Amino acid sequence: MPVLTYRDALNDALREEMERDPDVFLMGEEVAEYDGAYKVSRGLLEVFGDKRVVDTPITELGFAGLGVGAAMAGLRPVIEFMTFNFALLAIDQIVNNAAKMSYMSGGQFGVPIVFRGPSGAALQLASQHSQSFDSWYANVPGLKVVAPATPADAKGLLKASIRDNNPVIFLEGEMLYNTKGEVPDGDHVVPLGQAEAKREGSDVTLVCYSKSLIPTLKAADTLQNDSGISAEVVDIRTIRPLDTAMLVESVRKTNRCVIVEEGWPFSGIGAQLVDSIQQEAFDDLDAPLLRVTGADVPMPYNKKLERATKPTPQKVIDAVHRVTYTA
Amino acid sequence: MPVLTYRDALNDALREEMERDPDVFLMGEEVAEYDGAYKVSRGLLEVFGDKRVVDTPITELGFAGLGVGAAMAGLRPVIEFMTFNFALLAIDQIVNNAAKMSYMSGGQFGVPIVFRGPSGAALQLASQHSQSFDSWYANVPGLKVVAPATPADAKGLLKASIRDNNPVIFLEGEMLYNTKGEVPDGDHVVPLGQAEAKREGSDVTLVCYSKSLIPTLKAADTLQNDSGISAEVVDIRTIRPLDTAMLVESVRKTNRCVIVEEGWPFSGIGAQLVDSIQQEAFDDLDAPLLRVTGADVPMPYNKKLERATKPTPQKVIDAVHRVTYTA
Amino acid sequence: MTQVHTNAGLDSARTDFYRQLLRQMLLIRRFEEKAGEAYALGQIGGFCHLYIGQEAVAVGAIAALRDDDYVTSSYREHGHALARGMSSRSVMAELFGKATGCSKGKGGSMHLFDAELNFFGGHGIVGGQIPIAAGAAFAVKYRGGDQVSLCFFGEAAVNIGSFHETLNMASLWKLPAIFLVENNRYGMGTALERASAVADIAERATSYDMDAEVVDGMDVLATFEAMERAVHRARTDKTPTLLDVNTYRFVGHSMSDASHGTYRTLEEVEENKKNDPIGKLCARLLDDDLVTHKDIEEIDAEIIAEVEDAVAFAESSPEPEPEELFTDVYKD
Amino acid sequence: MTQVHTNAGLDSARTDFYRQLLRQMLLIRRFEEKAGEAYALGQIGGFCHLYIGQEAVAVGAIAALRDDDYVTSSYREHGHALARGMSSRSVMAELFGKATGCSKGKGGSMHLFDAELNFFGGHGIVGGQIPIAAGAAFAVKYRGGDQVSLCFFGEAAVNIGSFHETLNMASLWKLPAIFLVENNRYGMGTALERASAVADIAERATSYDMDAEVVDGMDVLATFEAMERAVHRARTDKTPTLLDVNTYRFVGHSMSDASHGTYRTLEEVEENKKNDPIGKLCARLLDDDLVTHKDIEEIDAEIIAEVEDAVAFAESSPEPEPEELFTDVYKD
Ligand SMILES: Cc1ncc(C[n+]2csc(CCOP(=O)(O)OP(=O)(O)O)c2C)c(N)n1
Ligand SMILES: Cc1ncc(C[n+]2csc(CCOP(=O)(O)OP(=O)(O)O)c2C)c(N)n1
Ligand SMILES: [Mg+2]
Ligand SMILES: [Mg+2]
Repeated sequence: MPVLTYRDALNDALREEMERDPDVFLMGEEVAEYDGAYKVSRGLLEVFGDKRVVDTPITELGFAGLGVGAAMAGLRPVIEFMTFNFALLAIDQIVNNAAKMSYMSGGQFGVPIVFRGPSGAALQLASQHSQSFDSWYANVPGLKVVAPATPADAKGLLKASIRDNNPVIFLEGEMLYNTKGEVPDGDHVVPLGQAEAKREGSDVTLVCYSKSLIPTLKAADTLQNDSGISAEVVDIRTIRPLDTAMLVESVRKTNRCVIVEEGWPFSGIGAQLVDSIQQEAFDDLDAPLLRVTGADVPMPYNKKLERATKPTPQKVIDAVHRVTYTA
Repeated sequence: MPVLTYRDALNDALREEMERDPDVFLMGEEVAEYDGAYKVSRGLLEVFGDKRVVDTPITELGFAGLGVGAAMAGLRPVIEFMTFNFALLAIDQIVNNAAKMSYMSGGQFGVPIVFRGPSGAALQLASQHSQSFDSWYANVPGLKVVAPATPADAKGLLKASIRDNNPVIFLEGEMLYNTKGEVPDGDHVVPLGQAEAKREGSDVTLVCYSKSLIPTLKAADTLQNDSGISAEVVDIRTIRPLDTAMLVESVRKTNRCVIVEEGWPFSGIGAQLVDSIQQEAFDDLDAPLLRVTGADVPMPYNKKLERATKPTPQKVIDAVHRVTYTA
Repeated sequence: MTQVHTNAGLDSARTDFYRQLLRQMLLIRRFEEKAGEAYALGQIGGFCHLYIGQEAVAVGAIAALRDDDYVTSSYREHGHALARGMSSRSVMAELFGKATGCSKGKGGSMHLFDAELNFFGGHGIVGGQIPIAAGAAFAVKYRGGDQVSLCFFGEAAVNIGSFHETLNMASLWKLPAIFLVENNRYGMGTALERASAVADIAERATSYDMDAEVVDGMDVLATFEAMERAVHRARTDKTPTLLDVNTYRFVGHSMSDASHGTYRTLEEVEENKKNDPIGKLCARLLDDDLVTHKDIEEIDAEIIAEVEDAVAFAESSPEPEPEELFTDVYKD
Repeated sequence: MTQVHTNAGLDSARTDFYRQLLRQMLLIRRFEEKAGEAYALGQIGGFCHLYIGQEAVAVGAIAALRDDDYVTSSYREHGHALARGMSSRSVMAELFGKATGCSKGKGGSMHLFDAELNFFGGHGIVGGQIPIAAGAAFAVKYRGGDQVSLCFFGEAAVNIGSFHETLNMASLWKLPAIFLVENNRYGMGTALERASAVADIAERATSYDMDAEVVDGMDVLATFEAMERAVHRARTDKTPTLLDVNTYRFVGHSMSDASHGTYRTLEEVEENKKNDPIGKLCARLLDDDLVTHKDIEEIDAEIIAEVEDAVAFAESSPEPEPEELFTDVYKD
């Protein structure tokens, strides 16, 4: 299998879907002539022209809503937010129009649209540019929410998202764009709604998604080597719809669970996972479910402080020792 | 004690705080000449004039941001959103500016501002006008989130919110405006961050806030009368900061808990309560924590369907029977 | 800008067309009167924003469209839905929240939709529908089609960000869109002058280098003619237009708002009622002997019957099944 | 609109003032050059937007303000902070993320603040600072004061909703605000003409019935004079102004963007550098014998020393204590 970066995997997915379906187009700030602020759309303007790769003014609310209308008229827009921090300005269109159009029209209008871009913290971008609103989108019926961690999932899930007939929030990791991994050849599509065990294990279940897979896998290795603790690492991949069945199955096996996410703790994704798991696997739990999250503060600029906010292998390891009472 | 409606209690709080502090002003759509869309600001224009009771154009993003700037300059704005559904258009100013100004300025600038208005569903307002984003605001460090259920709490918490030196999201219940209750005389202030047991009990803890207090109390009475189950009803009142200590204390006593909220389930307020409680009281729990939430759908217009989405006493009772294994 | 009135005398060859306009305006008027009654009886719930007084705007504007053009509106859209050709049965049933309503009873008064007629709704957030209409225009251009996209919104919506962002994109990209401001002078209880730094809405077009016209929205023919010019620009020249259509709502903002008292006087309302768009068209048609009083009575009788049938249909229609609560959240 | 140049010959009585302007522009230039070096060395992280080429705008504009006026800016605000009188030490230390920085190392390059100087930041969301500046102006009016509130933002920000919503309120309520567009012709890689339906930014004022002026932002005195007129309108007539100040950034959008290649040519950049605002002021002062080459060298030497001291200070300053992570989230 070819080895690609997460960025190139996304680029391939966009290119292949645009080749496959003339109704698919990409719109956003700097996506065309500049090849995208993070170069995810590199080369697409040349191939597809400025009709299908469209640079916009800085008007998130406007072009998000324009995308919704274009989708109602039968196109399949892929709307890039330079980062999801800026999508706050467009969230009325996402929540009140994209997510509700099918329901409030009695099923007459679908909105096949993908809103994509980097979400979460990068490096030292400070408080207004380092946020994860993943749990906000996942809160909303009518939306699907996807957050791939690997190049293969990035490609396969983006293709599935573009083919989906519903609005999909596609959360990319800016820190993942340069990461490499094997990507299956051909029309590689990963269905939405399926978690994947990125590592098998028997003593504890570690749940994560997107960037948090990296410290979680590191922690799992260290736990194996240093303490002989066998951790199963489950990457949920799609946040909504959530693959609860697989999570419960894993916890039924391990009886212990630690959830890792980059976002803020209060009512984060992990809070829902705790709720879903304890409801279904209460009697199988040998310890409370613990969470490793981003610190409950706006993101500081200083590098050391920023690092202290993020989930690290050590924080995951400490949590595992607590749930396995091996601390 | 005088009996007031929730609406008049809020009106009294506004009037008294504006009398007490000349820097407090009220701004929003229709708050002045129209006395407020829901008449919460009735009569304030007459008393304080149009300098301090300000009608705005329909520009939520603009006047929310203007309020933040005015607060940085030393005023204490109370910004009314006609409903919190429209605050989605202003949420960038709330999250990126109001919530972060103190932190990103190294503590130089505070933003003493209250964003208030009705939140959640009323009657048959359909999907765009019947939403609770309570968990979104509670997710954000830098914000405080308050949601009173009774006239006394409405008055006491609004006064505390206006006096607080931080941005406060003050969520009112449109369906509560006409409800009546005793309100202590004089300068009645309820500190933020304190839950209150609205009913004592020993067999199960029912947690709720705002409107959901009503079906929860009804359920508690029925459980007592029909099944002899003694339910303690805890109204959290302030969502952030959350009075976890009191919740845990109650659950330690009852060993069972059901959480009731009007919002959507995924990563809602209840999900965080489940997480906080099971972390601290895991060994005291005799059953999984169950949640009664709004249905996981956009709000339908049809009255019967709408009613079916909402928490009802019966849904609470059924959940209690499950956690007490008396079903 | 000076307001464009219709000077053209009536053309007897177009009598059927004039009667059609009259018929549609009367239908909307009678429909809304009934809706008001049904609301008072509790058969309709939630927010209900009647269109009484503004009929000439929807009817005159939509008459200039082709069947395959797009129409998007606000929560005050009963009139637009009917003028677009949605049946009074499906609209009334929707207001009643019945399964036979255009949106299966899930949308209600503020969310009327009809995919067959390219009627894009029915939107409750002020200004929220403006970029959606531009999106339909974008799709037309994308596909090289020649349809136009017409967007209705109130004058208070011009102050909101989405108006500004959308008109800039529409002009920049030459989208076949028509932004029609129904300028009834009030946004809820707020007079235009208290909310907008510029009272002349058409002035706003300068910021986007967009064509604009001020139109007498109480004159259905003037509205039709101005729309024909805007449609030509969109369909042929591929450029958008901003129309400032002056009108007046004879009733309150919604069923919970009094028609006068707080923010406007009884005198003002009565004065404007003298300018009733239906009365005006009737008078002109009678003057030119294109209809008789009897004709008008017949048309009105037909319409009253149609509206009563719509109410009977709505009353007798079933509620949505309980399972409907969970359908349509996602498309397969 | 025609652009206002300064025709007034230099007034020798104001030599100290001219030297002060020169000094400030040079300080910003040298400071930014050092910041660029420090970024290359990894001493500064994140996004870093340099102000090189635009110095005359911040310096000329802020020179027209009083100490108790308000200044709010975007993420490209190093120059505004220095022109406002923030010490190069506190600004450089902030870029280094040190505890001695103006924002304790928590804000960084995009979030410089100084409460003492009414410097309201330092904002990273395009257009987000515009209503904030209007809020300061609202507070001035509320208290019956006579300060003015100056807001800097780029030309690409005029397309966003908050610009539109805020200018309407500012004009409607007669707020003492000055909205200064730093028109450097590009928003990141997008040329003004590709994003804005109207290239003449001042035209936008028509929609708000607001005074506007087009200003040569490469001429510090022209900028100062236009600002004096705007300040007079705000302080005395209590009306807001929109200033379209034409300038150019000689460097990339941020440290990760090349100064030329993708969206503008080397020729274009070089052509504009001939119009260097610092060089231009020096030339005029020399022509009129108000400074000598030696004076300029001395000023420059002083400034280089000041900036080196700022870097040394930043380097030797401590990192924030780990506990600082959790302070300042809330005020007591
Ligand atoms: C963003 C937003 N803010 C506030 C409201 C509440 N609201 C509904 S209609 C309305 C007035 C709109 O007036 P206008 O645009 O002139 O339309 P009209 O009702 O006169 O037809 C307001 C403030 C809303 N629906 N959306
Ligand atoms: C709402 C929002 N969208 C996008 C961005 C990303 N971004 C940062 S600066 C910039 C260009 C702004 O250009 P302009 O307003 O002309 O200011 P300049 O950088 O030229 O000084 C963009 C798109 C942002 N910060 N905020
Ligand atoms: Mg109106
Ligand atoms: Mg620029």
